Amino acid sequence: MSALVLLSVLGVVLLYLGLFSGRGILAPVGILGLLAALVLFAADWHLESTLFGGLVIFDTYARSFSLVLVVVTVLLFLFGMDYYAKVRENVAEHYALMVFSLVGGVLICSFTNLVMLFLGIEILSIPLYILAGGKRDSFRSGEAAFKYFLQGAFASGFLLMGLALIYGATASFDLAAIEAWSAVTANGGNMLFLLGLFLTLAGLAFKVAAVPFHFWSPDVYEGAPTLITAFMSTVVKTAAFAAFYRFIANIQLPGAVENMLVVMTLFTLFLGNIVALRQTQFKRLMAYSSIAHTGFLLLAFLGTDGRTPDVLFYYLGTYALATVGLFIVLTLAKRAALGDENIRIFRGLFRRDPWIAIAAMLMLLSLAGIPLTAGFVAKYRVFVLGIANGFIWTTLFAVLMALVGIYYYILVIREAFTPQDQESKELAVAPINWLVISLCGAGVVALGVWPGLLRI
Amino acid sequence: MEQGIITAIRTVPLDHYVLLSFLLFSIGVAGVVFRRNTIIILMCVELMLNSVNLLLTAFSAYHSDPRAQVFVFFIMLVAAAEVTVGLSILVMMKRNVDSVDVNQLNRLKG
Amino acid sequence: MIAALLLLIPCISALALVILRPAQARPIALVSTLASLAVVVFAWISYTGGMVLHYDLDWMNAWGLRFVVGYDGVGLLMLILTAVVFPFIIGAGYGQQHDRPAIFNGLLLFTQTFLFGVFLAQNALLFYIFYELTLIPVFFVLLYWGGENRRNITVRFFIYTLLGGLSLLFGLVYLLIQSGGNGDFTALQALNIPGGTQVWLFWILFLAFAIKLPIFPFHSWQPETYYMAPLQGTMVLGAVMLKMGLFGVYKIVFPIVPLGVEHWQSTVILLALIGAVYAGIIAFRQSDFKRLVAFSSLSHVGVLCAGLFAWNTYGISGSLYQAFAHAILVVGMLYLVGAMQERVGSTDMNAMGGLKSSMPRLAALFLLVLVNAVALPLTQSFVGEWLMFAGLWQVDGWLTLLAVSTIVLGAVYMLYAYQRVMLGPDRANQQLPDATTRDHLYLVPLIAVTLILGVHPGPILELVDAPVLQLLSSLSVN
Amino acid sequence: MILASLRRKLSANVAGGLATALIAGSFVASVLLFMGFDPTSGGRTVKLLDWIDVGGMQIPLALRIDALSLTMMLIVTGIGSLIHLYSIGYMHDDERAPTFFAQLNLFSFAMLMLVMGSNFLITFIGWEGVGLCSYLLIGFWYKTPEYNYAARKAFVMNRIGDVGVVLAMVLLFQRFGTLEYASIMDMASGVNDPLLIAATLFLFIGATGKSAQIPLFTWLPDAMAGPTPVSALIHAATMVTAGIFLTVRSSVLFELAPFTKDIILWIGTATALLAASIGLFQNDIKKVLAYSTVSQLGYMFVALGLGSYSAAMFHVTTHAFFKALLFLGAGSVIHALGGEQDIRKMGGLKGHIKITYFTFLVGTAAIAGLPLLSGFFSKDLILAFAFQRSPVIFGLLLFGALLTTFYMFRLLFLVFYGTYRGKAHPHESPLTMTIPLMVLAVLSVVGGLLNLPHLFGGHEPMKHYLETAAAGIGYEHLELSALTEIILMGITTTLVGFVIYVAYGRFVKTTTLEGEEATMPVFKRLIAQRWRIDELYRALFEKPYAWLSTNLLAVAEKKVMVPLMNGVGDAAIRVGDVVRRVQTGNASFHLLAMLCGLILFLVITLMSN
Amino acid sequence: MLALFYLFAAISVISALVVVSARNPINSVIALIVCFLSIAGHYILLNAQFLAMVHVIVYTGAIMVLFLFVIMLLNLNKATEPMKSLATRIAAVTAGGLFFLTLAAAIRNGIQVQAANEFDAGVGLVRSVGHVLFTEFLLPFEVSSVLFLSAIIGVVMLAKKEKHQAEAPVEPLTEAERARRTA
Repeated sequence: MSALVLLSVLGVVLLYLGLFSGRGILAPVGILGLLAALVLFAADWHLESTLFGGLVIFDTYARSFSLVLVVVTVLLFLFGMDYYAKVRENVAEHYALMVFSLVGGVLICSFTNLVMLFLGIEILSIPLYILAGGKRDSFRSGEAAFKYFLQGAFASGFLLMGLALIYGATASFDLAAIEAWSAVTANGGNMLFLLGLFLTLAGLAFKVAAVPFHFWSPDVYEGAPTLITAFMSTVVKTAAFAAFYRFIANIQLPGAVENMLVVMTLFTLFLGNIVALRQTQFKRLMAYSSIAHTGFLLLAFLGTDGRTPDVLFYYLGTYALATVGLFIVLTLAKRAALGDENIRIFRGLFRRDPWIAIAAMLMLLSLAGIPLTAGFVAKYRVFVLGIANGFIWTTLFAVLMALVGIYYYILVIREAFTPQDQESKELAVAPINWLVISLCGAGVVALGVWPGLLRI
Repeated sequence: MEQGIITAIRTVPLDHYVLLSFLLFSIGVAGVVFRRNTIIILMCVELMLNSVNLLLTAFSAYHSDPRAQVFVFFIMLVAAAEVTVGLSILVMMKRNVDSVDVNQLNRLKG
Repeated sequence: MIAALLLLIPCISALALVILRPAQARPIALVSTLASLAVVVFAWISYTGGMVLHYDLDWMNAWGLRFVVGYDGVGLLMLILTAVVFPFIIGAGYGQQHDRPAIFNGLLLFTQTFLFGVFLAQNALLFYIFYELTLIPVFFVLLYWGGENRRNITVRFFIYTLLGGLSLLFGLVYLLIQSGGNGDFTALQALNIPGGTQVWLFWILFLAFAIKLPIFPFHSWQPETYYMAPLQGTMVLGAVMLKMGLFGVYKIVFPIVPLGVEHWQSTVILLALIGAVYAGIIAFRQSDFKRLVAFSSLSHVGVLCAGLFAWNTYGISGSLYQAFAHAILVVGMLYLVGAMQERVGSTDMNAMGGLKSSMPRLAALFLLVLVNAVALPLTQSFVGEWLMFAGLWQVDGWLTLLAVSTIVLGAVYMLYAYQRVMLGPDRANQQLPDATTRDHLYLVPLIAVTLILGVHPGPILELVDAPVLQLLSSLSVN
Repeated sequence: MILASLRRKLSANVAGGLATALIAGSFVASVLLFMGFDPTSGGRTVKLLDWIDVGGMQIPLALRIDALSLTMMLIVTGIGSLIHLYSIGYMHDDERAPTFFAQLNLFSFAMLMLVMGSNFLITFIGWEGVGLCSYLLIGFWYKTPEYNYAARKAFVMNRIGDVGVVLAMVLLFQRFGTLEYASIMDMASGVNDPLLIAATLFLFIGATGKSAQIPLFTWLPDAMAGPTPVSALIHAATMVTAGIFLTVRSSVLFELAPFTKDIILWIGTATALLAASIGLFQNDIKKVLAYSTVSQLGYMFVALGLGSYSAAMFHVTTHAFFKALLFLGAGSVIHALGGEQDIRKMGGLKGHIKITYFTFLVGTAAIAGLPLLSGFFSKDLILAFAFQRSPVIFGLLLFGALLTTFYMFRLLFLVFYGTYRGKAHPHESPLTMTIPLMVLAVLSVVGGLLNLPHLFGGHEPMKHYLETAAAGIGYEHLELSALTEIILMGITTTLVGFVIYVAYGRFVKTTTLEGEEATMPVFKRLIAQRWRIDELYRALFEKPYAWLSTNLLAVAEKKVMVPLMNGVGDAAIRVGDVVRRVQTGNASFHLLAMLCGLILFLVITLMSN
Repeated sequence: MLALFYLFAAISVISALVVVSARNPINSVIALIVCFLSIAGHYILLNAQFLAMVHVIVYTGAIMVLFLFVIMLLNLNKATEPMKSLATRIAAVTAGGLFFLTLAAAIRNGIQVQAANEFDAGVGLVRSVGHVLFTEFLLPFEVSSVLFLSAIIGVVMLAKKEKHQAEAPVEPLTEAERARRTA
């Protein structure tokens, strides 16, 4: 809890620092603050406590996810040191907004009350609407911000309607009460509850970019500044999934809603992977692949299995690790290619900088789910859950789609390991970036070999 | 007096409120999809939120539970924040493309 | 100890090569493979039968993945095969010019590590992990050192192979759930899966191996990949990696879905043999030496697979034995391809012909390799083929007829190839060097292995005999 | 044993001598074995090592010494020694002579393996081995593409036969669980199983390949591309008799399958006649002999088909003598003329190369079946058996014999009589070549004694000897009266004499040379063109095969299989392209699409509730 | 009572339709204000007096004014908006209509809601609402400051024209917000 306060204060402190002193110390202060928050989270590890009259609970689940969120944010701040080195405007605001968004993320990892869920999501999202438009002079950035905002607000409307209907049926916002209510009421018998559940899930599905609520994701990923894209695809996604699962974990889902989830999983898997096949812009590719990963994660939701949170946690953590690293590599290559984002900018990466290329390869392989990387273990566990919960055909489809996924990741690897046609500029790798990339690259392998390191 | 209020509330069946709310919500939804002027789209979003507020208040009255009203209060808060951000994004957009037409925003695609 | 050594020797050497990039990469790699060979030979000598288990470490026990390694006779045979073939594969590099030899050899050694892993694994998921891992170094070998159009072909190969791999993973996960989360082969083999399930599960599991081998309708990646790959890459693919397919069928498909095998047996045999005949016919008119080897390998593999699926002692033993012969053969043939390419500058047979005049010794060596290819008696291949035919006959006479017809087809295209490469009138001003010491050092041991094991196949057959009998008897009990 | 020393030896110029010494040594060894062998013991099996031993299949690498294998060993090593000796002279100028001898020795090894094997699989080792050596030796002069083609053709046709043998072995193994001759023959006695018909038919297919019978005979004339000693050893005396040998070896099985025997009989007859007819108009000295070999092999198969195995073996032996003699003689002629093989360019050579002429004359007389020569006895025995079976077959065979006589004497007359029509200066061959000729001539004359029939005071020693080895030989009985036999011999002899006279008139007195093929009458041209069987085969098999090969690659592989594989991937990508269009980039369209999706899902949910 | 409900309902629905269909944004704003007022009427009908007040103040008084302000600022007060293509409009209206129909169809058999508590006339009063807000829902209340802070930063960041002008307003607003938060 104190961590939450610390984080809120941290954002304000960063804003002040932006006014008074140089930009140089922003990131270090931010990182220090985050690390302090990390310590605070870790300090009362395994200490369950319900706070504020049962609005939030920092149980192991919430704490683990919060920890991942903070760690990833630290990595992103490290990246930011280089990323913002040449930017003059609004750096402090960017950092502060990220921290605020993180607060929202932490809140939705730990909510036990629908009011908190709603507020947390808004706190998570509103800074992001702004951050997506962070490059004020860039048309693409503006478009991204607007699309994100518009669709986000639209989806919020559905989410709210859902929450209202659930309240109408159960007369409570408290998760435990709703669970209890759902346990004693006949499945799907209550139409208000069913509709409410449906609309709430739709609103949450929007946040995790599940089909058909994914439309914002490719455009926003592409238009937003790279650092923000990385933030969205890691911190935001992780938090949103944590909230999603927290919401449905103990509610007795009516069969109809479960069917809906299955169909959504299938759609998401299909669209994300298939459309990614033809992407040439790396960020867009990552957006669609992120949709695809949403599909795999949704698969883990189906059915009830005590292992789901662990799988979710591992999957999201390793996914975030690989994604952060890749976005940094993208930034480096993009700089060398004068702002181009096509995947061909990776061409000859192995010749230009073997170590970066190998790290990038490891991260891509991890996303693709090749053995001995974390991505494999993650996918494997998802498949186990899928089949164990009886969704054999859905899992088979997911396996097929995993193959499609491998294809587009492999295309990127292929570029990196093909000698370039013409001379392109050398990569200028700042030591801090090198460090983060290496950490991520080594991380996905280490977690792939010792999966036990990352668990709730 | 109390009895009067109860009668007043109970004479209007809850279904009516739910339906009215759905109707307003749907109109808002249709408007969001229907209009090109972003500022009107924003207004339609407000309409959606308000229909939710109405619904919550109705439930609150039927459940005699003030929490829903508190939630409405928070929704208003968020709506205000959202509108501010939305309008400022709109201003930025107007500055960039000199238009508030949603269809102008179509460069990111595929 | 043996398992650890087998996994560590190539792996450490590979890491050393990739990280340190010494100038003398090839000798180091060669020494490493020879050391592995020594370890395997030691294992062979000290093998007394049964299952030798080495390690049983906790990994992800909760998820069915345990680090259990060991080998039985068949596994040992595969280890021997890998260990014997790899020095040759590395050695073949002496004729080749490579960009970044250290990394190249390092990747080859990684492949060897993972191959050992595949043959050692006693846990289905561990098997799967190694099985997929072998692809990674090969992928880079193909992508970086491959020939024309390598970018597309490599990706196609990778994806196609993974299609099978993922299907296998799905099947294994399914089985794992059935066995209550224990992924060891012993546990999976003890499952009694209902016949109806086995019928579809068979293809889920077999698809990976069908593509890896490859058998008929799944083969289309193979010729182009073999052709495009660098010589040593083709050797790895053809000599060892394809054997993973056979091993997988033996280790996973047979014991776990016997009813499925029973149901699909004749289909698979038919497909395999159609492929064998199909490839054999195509090989006849191939004008490129390397492609010809690719198609001939395809043809041989068809028979191998058919023999395996004869599903009796003779068929399985013959197929496994022939797997060894085929590995030696592929390496030998490809080395010759390389030797020719070195001299003539291309693998196109139209550019060859009449070479015997200037290189009689190499022609003689070629002929000796070829003798194995057409499975003349007293070569390794003959023993294998004879056993497979004997096994196949017990299944179906007509299929045997189809299988046996490949020995005619083989003779046709092999001799035609020999003629086109070596025989015929002298070509003007071709003073090409005859077989060098290196060529002799390379080919003579290969030929010796072929002949010795052709005359005295006992040691290898002994290894195979007991496990196969055990497998078959356990099935008949069930 | 002796075989170890016969392993492939490579040496320098002394290779010839060494090789000859080796094979002569093995001949001596064979003779010693023969001496020390007690026919009544029925044979010995010597196990060298376990070969294949897996899951109930035990196939040892073992040799069997009995009457049959000893007979063959004597032929192989004896004639082999002579031919080796001959080759020293013949191959004197060739720079690859050591290779030649090595391959020749390897052949001898394989052939011995073939005849000595104690089970089918060992025989098969030799069976394939001789095929390989035959391939190597036919294509010995590898620079000529036609020779290579001939070599390949020989090997492939043999291989087609081998398929039969493999299938037969598989079948027999399946039925009897072993491949040992002795065990199978024991078990097979009295078994009546249609399986045996199949097995014997398969064996016979193998035999047709190796022994050049219809339909697999066309390789043998082409095989004359090899050096002449090779033709003599492999393609006349030894390898081609492997089919006969195998049949005799498994005579018990054949006795149980009368259907197969009938097939053999008819195919043998047809081959004998067909080949003999072709021999009439050939102009290449070696080709004439080759067709004559095919024809004679046909006779042997007739004998087998008639169940008279000893007659077949007898004919094998005598044929080995005189055909080797003829081939070596032909080689000597070719040698004398510096490589000329066209008989139209020879003539009048009897003055130039006397020894060759004389020995050749003996050979020709023997093959024509002039009385008291070896061929007379062996062929007559077969004719007698044929008569016993059916006069029709007898008639056909007699006609064949007459044809043989005609073309052999045509050959003799055209080569040695008349005037010399060539350019090169003929010279007699060296001693190493003439000594074998003389030895073989003697053998050709006296070879008949080996199995002298009762009629001439003998008691068929060879038959009785062989009976100890192959039980099937015991079944045969010639039950013709002495008078019939004498009449038959009389008829034969008279007709042969008449034919010789005709040939003499035609070729010595007037020296009629055949004109160009184009000027011949249709039927004659057809025969001169070997019934166009090669062309038929080419059109029926080779061309379609090449077409198939080309098109399988061009159409099936490149147009179907590969596109199929790529097509799946392309289809996925194309689907991706289509689906991708949903992401139009238009914000309100996205909202609409989202809404539609939501409604769709809502409907799904409500429907499934 | 029912009559009142229908009256307000009719007003809100009609004005909502006007919002959606009006060409001129100003008309939309006016219609929306009417709509909000009618909703406030519903609140009073539902005995939520405090909420009705807040609603009028926040929405009609602040948010709608903000809208008007922006419309005037950006000079959007003309019916300049080109309408979408007919197909899109039909699709949009159909989709909206369908959505309503599905929702309505879902509850066609009536809704089963059981009143959770005994009736309490004071539920909608400031005392009751405020009590819940500052005890049970204190955290969200506090946390919403973060939300506002973000929104404010956003407004400043996005809407400011020039860097020099922009920096000034950041400070006081932030201060004000912090003051609110600590309160």
